[in-house]
Amino acid sequence: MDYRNTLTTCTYCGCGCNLFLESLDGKLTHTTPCKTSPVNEGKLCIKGWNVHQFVQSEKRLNKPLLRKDGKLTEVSWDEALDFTVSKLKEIKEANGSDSVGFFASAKVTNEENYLMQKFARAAIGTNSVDHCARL
Amino acid sequence: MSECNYLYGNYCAEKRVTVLSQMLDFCGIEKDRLRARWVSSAEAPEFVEEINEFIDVLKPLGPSPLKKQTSKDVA
Amino acid sequence: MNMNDLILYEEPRIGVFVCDCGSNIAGHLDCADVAEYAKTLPNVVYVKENLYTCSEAGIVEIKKAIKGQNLNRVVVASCSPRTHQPLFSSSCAEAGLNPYLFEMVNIRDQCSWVHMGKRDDATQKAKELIRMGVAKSAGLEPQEEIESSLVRKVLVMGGGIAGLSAAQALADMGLDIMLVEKTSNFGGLLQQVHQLDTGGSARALLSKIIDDVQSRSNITCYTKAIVKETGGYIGNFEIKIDTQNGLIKDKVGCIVVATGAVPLIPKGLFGYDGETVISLMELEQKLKKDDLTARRIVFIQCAGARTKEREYCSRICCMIGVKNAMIVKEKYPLIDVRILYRDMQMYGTHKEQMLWDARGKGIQFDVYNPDNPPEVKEGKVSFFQSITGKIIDLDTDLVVLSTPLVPRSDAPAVANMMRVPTDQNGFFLEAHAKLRPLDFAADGIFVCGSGRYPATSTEARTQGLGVASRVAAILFKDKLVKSAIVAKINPESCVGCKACLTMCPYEAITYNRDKRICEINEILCKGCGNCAATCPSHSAQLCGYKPEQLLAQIGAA
Amino acid sequence: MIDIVRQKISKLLSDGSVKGVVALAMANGHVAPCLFQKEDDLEPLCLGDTKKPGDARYPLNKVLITIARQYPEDVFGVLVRGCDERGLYVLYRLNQLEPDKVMTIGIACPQELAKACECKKPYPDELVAGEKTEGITQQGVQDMEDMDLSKRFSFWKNQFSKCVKCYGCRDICPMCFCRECSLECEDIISKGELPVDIPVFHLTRAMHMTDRCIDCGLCDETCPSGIPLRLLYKKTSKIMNAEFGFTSGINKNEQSPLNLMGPAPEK
Repeated sequence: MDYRNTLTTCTYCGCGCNLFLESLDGKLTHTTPCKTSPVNEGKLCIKGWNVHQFVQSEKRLNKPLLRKDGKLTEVSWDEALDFTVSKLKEIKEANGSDSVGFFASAKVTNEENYLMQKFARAAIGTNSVDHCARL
Repeated sequence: MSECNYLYGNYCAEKRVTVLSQMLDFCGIEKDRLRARWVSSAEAPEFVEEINEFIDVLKPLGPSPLKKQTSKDVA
Repeated sequence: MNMNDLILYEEPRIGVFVCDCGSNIAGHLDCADVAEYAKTLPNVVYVKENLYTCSEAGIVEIKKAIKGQNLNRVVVASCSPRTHQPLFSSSCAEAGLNPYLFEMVNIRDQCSWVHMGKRDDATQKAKELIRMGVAKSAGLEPQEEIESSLVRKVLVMGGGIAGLSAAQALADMGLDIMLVEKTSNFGGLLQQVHQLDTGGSARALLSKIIDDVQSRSNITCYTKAIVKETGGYIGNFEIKIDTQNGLIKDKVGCIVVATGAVPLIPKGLFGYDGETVISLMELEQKLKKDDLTARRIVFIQCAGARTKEREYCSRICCMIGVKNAMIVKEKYPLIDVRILYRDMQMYGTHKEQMLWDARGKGIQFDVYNPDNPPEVKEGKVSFFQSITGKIIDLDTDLVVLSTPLVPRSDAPAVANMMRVPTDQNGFFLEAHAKLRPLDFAADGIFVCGSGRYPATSTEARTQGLGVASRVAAILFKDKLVKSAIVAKINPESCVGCKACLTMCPYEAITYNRDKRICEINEILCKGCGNCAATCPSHSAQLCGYKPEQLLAQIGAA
Repeated sequence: MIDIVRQKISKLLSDGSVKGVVALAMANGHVAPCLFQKEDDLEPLCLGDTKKPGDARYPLNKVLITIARQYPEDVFGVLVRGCDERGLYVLYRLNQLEPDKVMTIGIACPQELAKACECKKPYPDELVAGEKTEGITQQGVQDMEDMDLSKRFSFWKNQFSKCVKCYGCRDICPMCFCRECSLECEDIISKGELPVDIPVFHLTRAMHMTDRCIDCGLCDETCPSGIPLRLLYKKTSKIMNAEFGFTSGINKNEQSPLNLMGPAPEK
């Protein structure tokens, strides 16, 4: 019997609400807002209240998918990254740096987002960067 | 009251209506807008009388204060 | 996936049939205009106005349209669903459409009848009712009817004239009967009666029927026996009977309640003493024994009836009073007979005639006012005669009190055991006074005789025969087919809170310990929807009346 | 007080009468629900008091349901205040927990918390630690009733229109255990629209709370818009009491008048 509440930060937006992910025997069961957090003082929005759901969602992608013959097929990270690199290069060469845009996520850390924009500007050479973390 | 086709259905409904009408009142909605009466299918005149009486109660109250709400404010 | 489920994925194609009902509907609202309007409603692909939708021609129209127009929902706007829904939905079934995809709109009882003389308003309301019906029908789902087995055996409770008649008629049809009588003799109240209103002797009638019943090989008679327990459901009731030879357990398909009523003993009323002031039933005894010595008899009607304690009219006492008055007068023409009454309740042509005959025989009738009732003193009855405005004193040596029949003291226990209702007077309450007078709301249980309401022997006998035909209509089918309008509980979302369980008046819901959810016995379920109203997570839903269907209907209002 | 609670839990765990105890623990400056399973692990135990008494309360009954659904054969202890104990009684009635599988460690609330909650009974029947303080009369409901109708209407309309539909009131509520919720039934509540349907959304929930709300106040605390939900539910409780003589969670064998056939019971 392994019941625990793990304190973590909501990944949905930039507010940084603290919440507990409740788990029983390794499975997430509930989300509970942290009352002692100065950020959200025991409150959450609808997204925060349901973070435990997407983690375990059956619809969640665990492996990259690549469209082959019109069908999405599971592939290895190597294959997916190789494909992305070759395509990005191809597009950049054919249409220039500004033909590529980068869209980042609030579900990753600041550091990861920093890397993303760095990659966009330094490696590809575009300023077209946006994200969903502007709530 | 004891003549419900489903034995106790109307009693059960009555209890819920009792609570709901007072809750409406608490929220500032006239409780007279909600009414439960028991009229059998064989009592057409009673039914008509009941509805006419209800209309007489409703008319002075005017349209529901919530009705104007239909155009939703933008969040 | 079967054909039925496929319909759920099709666009609704709704056919609307507007019925004129001759002039019943068309006389008070504009059916043609209503039909035109129906054409404009969403998903409606076909509309037809009929003179009589329930006629042969009307039914053919529906069937033709289902096939020709490829309808997958049918709405009939006409009269009372109670009387005509079965006809229309079975017609849909005959044309190959699942009968549960039929919806009825009542534009007669709820529209033309209540808004007579307001043609425009009635037309407008009919349109609105149809709009609601159409909106609901779009969300209807096909249902499979529920089948179960039948035990071809009947329990008849009560060996009075009603129960005997029911048993006799059922035996004639070849069914097995268990006839249970609480006392040691069959015959019930009629054993105390001298002569029937139709002229014959009660004793002769009874002995003929009792002999016949006792001689039947397919009737098992139990006297001094009490039905202890009833369980199960239509077609498969489980019963326990406490008999002189011990407890008997058995299964029956239907139950007939013919437990009768008892005459009120008028203690404390009009100086009742059982000697010079007697009840009607005691007069019957006197007549039977032929020991009537009185020379001046006064009948007082409504003794203990239509009062504060007992508001109802017992209906048969006027006729019995007049009958006995006439018997007295015929046998002893010199006896002075007076009847003091409030209103004479002589229903039917035969009994109305009796009243005239009685007057012809010299029986005197006088009205009394309940606010100023007759007073019985020693050898005298005085009453206020409104026509003359005087107090009249009648010398008398026998006062007969016409008392009502009252429910048996054990009626509540029987009602409780069978889970059937009683009315405010304590008589058993039928499912519907006009449309289902011999049925209880609970399927497979029937009622006849004075347990339902005071009845004459002729009526009790007729009701007994009627009940037999109701039972036969069930037990002579190959299997029990039950309407699919029942509640279902979604096992996925049920949290087993048991709220529905305590709310089910038919005890159709049980708790499954292993799965920790509540489950419904569809045969017992009557589709009242109590569980659906109670369930906090709308896991319990009533087929054909799901929230989305009802809300679509309300939304269209 | 906490030492008595710790001793009690320790005893229950050491003599094997419970498999675990659901209570609160303090770790890294934060209070969280916790399942204590070993008698020598009780150091982080706390009662949910940080800046003010009871300001970090969590729906421990809800945690208990989660665990009990997975381990139906085991007996668990749970830390309860007056409201939590009432909640247990309601959950027994609604068949979500079995009374013989639950042992309570009851603590009384201090006067300050009782006042803030307008709690009618700020202590459990079975008290282990703390001193019983007197119940508080519910002035809030009375004040609202004393307002005139149109004032009440604008008050609630204003409150309800603040709702951001986070469903937090439901998610935190220890009395909400359904797998499917009527508030997510699209036929009743329109999906993805703000403001919510006034007053359908909040009244639907209030109606579901009529015979359940045990007045713990967690809904009020978790509402990001500060809607006085508790006041709404306090009113339902008041009606239930006035009409049917019913108070949810008042005793172990209670029956809700709404879940009984037939007319309302005699007052």
